[in-house]
Amino acid sequence: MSNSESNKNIIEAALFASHDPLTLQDLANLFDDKKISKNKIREIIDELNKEYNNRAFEISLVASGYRIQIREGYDQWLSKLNNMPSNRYSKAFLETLVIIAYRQPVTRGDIESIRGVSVNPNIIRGLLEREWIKIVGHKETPGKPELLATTKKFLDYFNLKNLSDLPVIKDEESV
Amino acid sequence: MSNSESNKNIIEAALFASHDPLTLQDLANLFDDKKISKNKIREIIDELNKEYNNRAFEISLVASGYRIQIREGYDQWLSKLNNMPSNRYSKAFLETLVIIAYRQPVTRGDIESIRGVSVNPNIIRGLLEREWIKIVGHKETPGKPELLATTKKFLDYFNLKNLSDLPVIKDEESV
Amino acid sequence: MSIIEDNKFEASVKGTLITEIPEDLFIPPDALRIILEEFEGPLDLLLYLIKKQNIDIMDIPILPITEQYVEYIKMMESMKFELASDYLVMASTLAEIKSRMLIPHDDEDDEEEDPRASLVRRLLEYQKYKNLSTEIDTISRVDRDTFLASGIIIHFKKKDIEPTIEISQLEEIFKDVLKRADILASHEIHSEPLSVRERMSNILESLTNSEPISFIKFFDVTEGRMGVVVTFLAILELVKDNLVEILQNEPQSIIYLQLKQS
Repeated sequence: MSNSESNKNIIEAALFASHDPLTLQDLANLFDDKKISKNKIREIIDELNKEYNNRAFEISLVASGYRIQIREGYDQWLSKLNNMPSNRYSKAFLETLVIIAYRQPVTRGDIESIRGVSVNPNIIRGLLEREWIKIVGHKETPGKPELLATTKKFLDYFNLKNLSDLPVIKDEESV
Repeated sequence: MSNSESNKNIIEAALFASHDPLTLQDLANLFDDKKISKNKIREIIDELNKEYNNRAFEISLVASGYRIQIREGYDQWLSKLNNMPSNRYSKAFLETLVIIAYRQPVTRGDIESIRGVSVNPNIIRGLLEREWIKIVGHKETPGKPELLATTKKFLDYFNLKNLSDLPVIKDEESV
Repeated sequence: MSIIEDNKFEASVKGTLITEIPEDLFIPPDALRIILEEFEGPLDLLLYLIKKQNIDIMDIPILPITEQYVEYIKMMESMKFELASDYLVMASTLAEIKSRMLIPHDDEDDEEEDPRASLVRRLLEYQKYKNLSTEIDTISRVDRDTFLASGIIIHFKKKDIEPTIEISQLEEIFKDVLKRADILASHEIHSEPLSVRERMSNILESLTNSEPISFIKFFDVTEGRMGVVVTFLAILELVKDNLVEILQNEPQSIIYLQLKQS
């Protein structure tokens, strides 16, 4: 396709479109043929952040990489939105959670094959945001999918001391 | 808190923070005390879109409202991100969806008689879970089968504003 | 029209005579399997057979098409496909049309419909949606052609995002009940693990022929935390299986369970 998209815009598109933070390596991988150095990418990110000076968002660096964040001060306004993320638990949300709890560590693919429908990325994101689940590693299969598991916060939420406090489910009737 | 955030930036923040498209009414509700008209909000959206001229994203209007999306043309780059949700659908899935979209409201029986095979319950479930379809009532025939119809979310997904934007049916077509 | 001679068939296709089963019936088993798996049902298979031979859909040579159709479903069976009964129903429909075609036809009797007419209508109808489904597959869509852009709000106060819709309250209640269960836990004698399935059956049983029952009534705090968790999972399972639905008239009001209305 066209090459009219600048490297800067490609990085911008990736950061805004990605559901998870992106590392410099993730961003460098977008340009496999062009070989752009991580330093160059860091420069581009700085440049973008300067351009976002008057915007309500910025690129920020967190533990797992770069992501787009709404600047401080807007939360008071946004709390009026009634469709803010995670203001309800759907059936799909609870089912996904239950599968992660019982089958951990699991990949998205595992969840898909148990539920028979593809996993909504917003659900995983919502669970991660709530810190009920975390990424505990990567499966050694093609694509190295992330392995998901529940957290202590999840147990706290349900007043459980440890996972074995969850009801025992026999294999034939597993979740 | 401070009032340093401009109306424009508040609208911008809301559009980027919301997981669902926002209507003019949703956006107007952010300013309940200030009373900003929908026309004014529409102007601000146009203004923002002008400022996004060199950006990889834009504000676009779909069936359920305004949302920010990455411009077309970045798919070749973004497909390299490994946390992108899968977006390939089986023939059965698409055929079922299309029949519901064009013949709504329909029952499972209607879909079966058009396709000549029984409906896979996972497909209906997947469509309901994605909220691309909903149950709009029950047919007054034995068994009172559910009547299915598409939702705004379905239109949003395909970047459509309303059902009439769907491709036109060509009635007489030879094999 | 077509006639059968020994085990071969002849079909006149727009003037061209075809006298043998096309070669592409004999393709490597693996490839064949993939082709067979691709069919969305008997109508799809028939459309494929018609298209493959460039036959006019308005004038289908029923005899050879029926034979090929039967050939294909035999292959599917031999490959241990779980053949949907729909395929067999179509086979008998074709056989019926075939026999009606063989009945001497009185040319002056215009009122009798071509035995193939109803099948042709179904094929055209199905084809219309099949075409639309490939067309809709090309429309610019989210996560393939365009992507949603978003930013994260991290300064959001916990209170503001506290869920307000029924399921969340359901969990609030769940927490509540767990706490009460904790208080009573000392009375609990260690019992065998309770079965979620068993609990599902019990809940279904009590909802059968009953008015909606308050959600909280299903929790017996004397069973301890384990019993409460089992009940909760059982309810989730029942909701997931579309057997039971959760009702609530307005936020904060009492939550009821009732059997899913079929």
